[in-house]
Amino acid sequence: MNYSVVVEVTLRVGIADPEGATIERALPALGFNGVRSVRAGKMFRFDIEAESSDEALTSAQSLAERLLSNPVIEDATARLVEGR
Amino acid sequence: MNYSVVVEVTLRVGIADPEGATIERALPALGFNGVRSVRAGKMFRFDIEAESSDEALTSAQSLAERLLSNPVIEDATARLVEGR
Amino acid sequence: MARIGVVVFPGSNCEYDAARAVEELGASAEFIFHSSTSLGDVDGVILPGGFAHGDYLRPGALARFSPVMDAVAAFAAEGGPVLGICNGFQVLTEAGLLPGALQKNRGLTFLCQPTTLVVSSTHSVLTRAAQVGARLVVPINHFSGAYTCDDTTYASLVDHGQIVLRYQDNPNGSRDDIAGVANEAGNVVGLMPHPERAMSTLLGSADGRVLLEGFVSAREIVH
Amino acid sequence: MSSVLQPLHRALGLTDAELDDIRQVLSREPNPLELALYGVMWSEHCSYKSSRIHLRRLPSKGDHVLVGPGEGAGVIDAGDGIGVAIRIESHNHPSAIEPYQGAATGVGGILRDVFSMGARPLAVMDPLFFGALDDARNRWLVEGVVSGISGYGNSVGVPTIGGELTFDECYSANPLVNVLAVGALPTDRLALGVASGVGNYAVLLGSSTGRDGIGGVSVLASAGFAGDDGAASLDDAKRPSVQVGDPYEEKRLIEACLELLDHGFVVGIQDLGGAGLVCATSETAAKGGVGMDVDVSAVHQRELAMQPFEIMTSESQERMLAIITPENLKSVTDVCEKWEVRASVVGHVVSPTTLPDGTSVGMLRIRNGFDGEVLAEVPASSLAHDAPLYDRPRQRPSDLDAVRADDPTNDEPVGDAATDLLGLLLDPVWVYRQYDSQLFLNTVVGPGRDAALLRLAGPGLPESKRGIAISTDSNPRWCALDPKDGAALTVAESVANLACVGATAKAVVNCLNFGNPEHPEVMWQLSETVDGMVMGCNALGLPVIGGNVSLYNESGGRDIDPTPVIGLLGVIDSLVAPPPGWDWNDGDAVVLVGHREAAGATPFPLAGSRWATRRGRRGGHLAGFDATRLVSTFNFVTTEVALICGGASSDVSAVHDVSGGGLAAALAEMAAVTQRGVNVSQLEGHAELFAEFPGRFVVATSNAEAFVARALGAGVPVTILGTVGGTTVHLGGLVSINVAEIASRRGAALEEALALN
Ligand SMILES: Nc1ncnc2c1ncn2[C@@H]1O[C@H](COP(=O)(O)OP(=O)(O)O)[C@@H](O)[C@H]1O
Ligand SMILES: [Mg+2]
Repeated sequence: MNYSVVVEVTLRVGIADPEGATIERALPALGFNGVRSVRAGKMFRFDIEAESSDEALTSAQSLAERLLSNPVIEDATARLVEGR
Repeated sequence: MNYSVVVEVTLRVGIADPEGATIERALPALGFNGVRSVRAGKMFRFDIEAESSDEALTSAQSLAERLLSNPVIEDATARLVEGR
Repeated sequence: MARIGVVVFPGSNCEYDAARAVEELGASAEFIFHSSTSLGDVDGVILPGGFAHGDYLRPGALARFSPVMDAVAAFAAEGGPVLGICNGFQVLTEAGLLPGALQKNRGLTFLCQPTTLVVSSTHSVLTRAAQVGARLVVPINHFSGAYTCDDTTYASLVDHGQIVLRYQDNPNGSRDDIAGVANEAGNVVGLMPHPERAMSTLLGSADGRVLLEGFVSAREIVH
Repeated sequence: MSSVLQPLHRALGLTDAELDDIRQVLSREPNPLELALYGVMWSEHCSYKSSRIHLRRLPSKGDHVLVGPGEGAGVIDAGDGIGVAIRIESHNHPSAIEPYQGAATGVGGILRDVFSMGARPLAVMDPLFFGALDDARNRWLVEGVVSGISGYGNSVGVPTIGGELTFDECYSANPLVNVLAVGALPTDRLALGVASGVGNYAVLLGSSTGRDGIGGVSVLASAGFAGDDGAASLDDAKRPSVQVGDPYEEKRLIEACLELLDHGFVVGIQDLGGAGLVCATSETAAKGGVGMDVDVSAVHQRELAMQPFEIMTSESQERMLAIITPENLKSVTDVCEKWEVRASVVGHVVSPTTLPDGTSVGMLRIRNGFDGEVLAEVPASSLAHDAPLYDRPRQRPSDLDAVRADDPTNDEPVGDAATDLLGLLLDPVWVYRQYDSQLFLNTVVGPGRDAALLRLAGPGLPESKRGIAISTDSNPRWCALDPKDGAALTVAESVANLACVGATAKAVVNCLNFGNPEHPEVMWQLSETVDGMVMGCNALGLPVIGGNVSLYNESGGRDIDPTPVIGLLGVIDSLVAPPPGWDWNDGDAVVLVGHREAAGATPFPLAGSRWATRRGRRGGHLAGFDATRLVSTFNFVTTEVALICGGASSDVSAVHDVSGGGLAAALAEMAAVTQRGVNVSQLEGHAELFAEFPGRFVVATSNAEAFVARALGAGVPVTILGTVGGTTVHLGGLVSINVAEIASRRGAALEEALALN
């Protein structure tokens, strides 16, 4: 079966996020107030062949941790989603 | 009230995604099989002050479209999430 | 004459420059394509700058899986001199051959500019011929050069003299101004600045020579 | 998007008369696919139909010209068996809607032009023009364009070594993003975009083909081939015309193509640029006088259900077309596999077809399978070379005399010169430090000085101690007042920049950025500009070996000021030491080299100067173009600097030409970078401080007597201005500013304007 997966990669707590900080600083000048704690991350979508949804999720999580993120600075979570 | 938001920014359908394509090409050599249609995107998390969840979502969506993405090539969707 | 292998990933672009610098120092340079599973008979290996595999995903993330990297790891384990310059440094951290990670520059822009480096330790194949405290003008050329690591790793780097080069004026937000680090044994080194671009006053600086001179002759010493 | 019903040919951008021409060529009605092919190939962008009759006037010959206009890039013989290829192009409109990708794909496109000649790309330059930075959208454009050039250029591994940065309201919402590339080749690797050899294959190399950049032609999608009412609805909203660049693919494509050429596996090669596959196949076939069968089903497609017109006109990036012999196919695919570059045979070179009247013509046949149905069949040359040429109406602007009469040179009161000077200074370092400017270990002078200077070396090139120098220059303020003299003076300004690094100018490329050609004033400006380039290039002995025209640049319904960008390539025979640069020393005498006063009626014209423009004053008369003066001054300065680069010792310690911001800016820039002041005693008032006209240089020398004697010996007038020293810039009692303040204001100006700090 084919499963659709979304992987979210975020910086680990405690790791500086200059991109998020830059966006946050720029917001008031653009008329957006009351926005805080901006964190920037990455996202991947893909389809994966597997026997079951459990197997799909396990492979996707392994892909997320071993390749799509760098564990020294990032956390990654995979989740299954409905076809796009 | 304070709402937690996640914004996902993805390339519009039909727009080339060289990063996704390169990752996909590399996967078999890395021992990951059966993965297809890889698309790379961006993700942002932030907190927003608003009177209601509707208002929070509306501002977040506007921020996503006006600042976090270029609608010419990207789609952006904001959604509210439980506090982190 | 020392033989230095220069690894070429698809997307590498400083391989010719690294080879030219090595040859100017009287050593010979050989390109080793990333698909190769052996390094051949070399006295040292350089992972040059550039954008291996387009830097897609993260700098170095895909390159670390290239077949040649197993050979590089084995060579490093035997004490062979390994030098990662810029993108090569990123590949070495992704491959786990050096601790830490390189994040986007603090200013979120690519930076190509001269920097002044301070030699912090000579316990490495790169800095062995330099003097502690020496100031060297060497250019940087990167987007993701901010060195990052957790506190435990940092403490251990300090304890073992693994921080080999620091910036005098931190350009990118690196932790503790770190420009280059070595492994504990000192035979694997990575740095973001480009010593091969500082080989001649015609191009602005010759301060990179002392670093690369030390590196190309390192094998004799290690053995 | 609006839905307009109109005949298909018009929806495809063809006029009724053009449709008649097509019927004439084919002796029948074109089918919709054929119409689409003509629509893109006869567009202004591909056919230069409005500008070609003017461009023909440009001089393009020279003993050292190996390839003139008409190929991917012009090539000169630089000596030592090395050819240097150069080309400039615009990517204005794509950059206006997606600045990052617009600029990035501009870099990618120009590089393909250069390596399609067999040259390894060695350098990029990026002349950029934006609206005023008090507007947030313009700031977004600046950041996006610069990061796009940086993102693509650095990753593909070609240094960006200079450019231009101009801000003016006329570019608001319509930025100009021009990109110039230079490459070098062993002269025996020179390749041309010609198909020859019946039976040979056309191989498509590189990226898969998607629906990118189909733009105008997408009307066919809604028209449908079945529709027989001849009408189409314009609905392109669903078809993204934005192209995304992939520098990693391009890098592998460069390596693969150069390796193929090194082995001699390629008969001819051409890049896929505007109009994609139809352009590359029809041009190579037309140049070779052969026919070509193209199998659309053989094209590697990125998206499902692509139509033949989409495959033929797609502008997907990072693709090349190589013509090879069948025997070499295996070797070619082996090289491509090594570099992970896709290669598919999409065309066969076929004999020309003999027409009933006995003449023969190479036909471009689009088929579905090489033995399959013929979907389109048209003479290749009719697409590539036979677009109609228009001599569009020209009209001198009716208000030009009034504008010229309103000369700021005599404005009173003049205000505080020190404040004016500080307001004029802007260091573009924020832009160019984002570019790798050093790759290949050739960059002797990088961005930030007068011209870039490179060692002439690179992988695979014969040894040489020569260098090449490159400068890009433009002055829309001058050209708005007088496009002819303005263009000639711009060429002179470029030569002056090269003189500062000791290089002798060898060849010009140009990018003509203009407004709407259907406006007679714009066509007048274009024609005058070409005449000015002819005047300037002839006077200075320079062939024009390539160029590009970008029309329909409008902002808020107003045409942009005429913006010809000159790219100038020069050679220095011996480069073993750096040129003096701007680094003057305490105690040096500061000498103005060249005629102190401008040619013409006004000694210190402020017309078109930055000083006047900042005050909203855009009228007046330019300095005249006096070739004799310019040539002797340029030759003298070039010789002085070239000796230093060749290793000779000299009393000259610094050289800078007087350009934007005038003499005051030149002196202030030298003071800022060296942190050393200067004392200039007598000056003819603020006009002499801020007047802009080429042909003057600021030279610092440790031996004024000897230097002046050499200048006078060469027939070049000089004026001793003053002495280097102290921490203040004193200019004739008009300006007295601390050097540190100059440096910090100049250094911070751009980031402040971009609201980055
Ligand atoms: N967009 C840019 N990209 C790279 N370099 C630039 C850019 N704009 C300006 N520069 C560099 O800054 C310097 C000053 O430019 P400019 O004022 O146009 O010089 P000049 O007046 O001598 O022609 C030049 O070296 C130029 O190459
Ligand atoms: Mg200049």
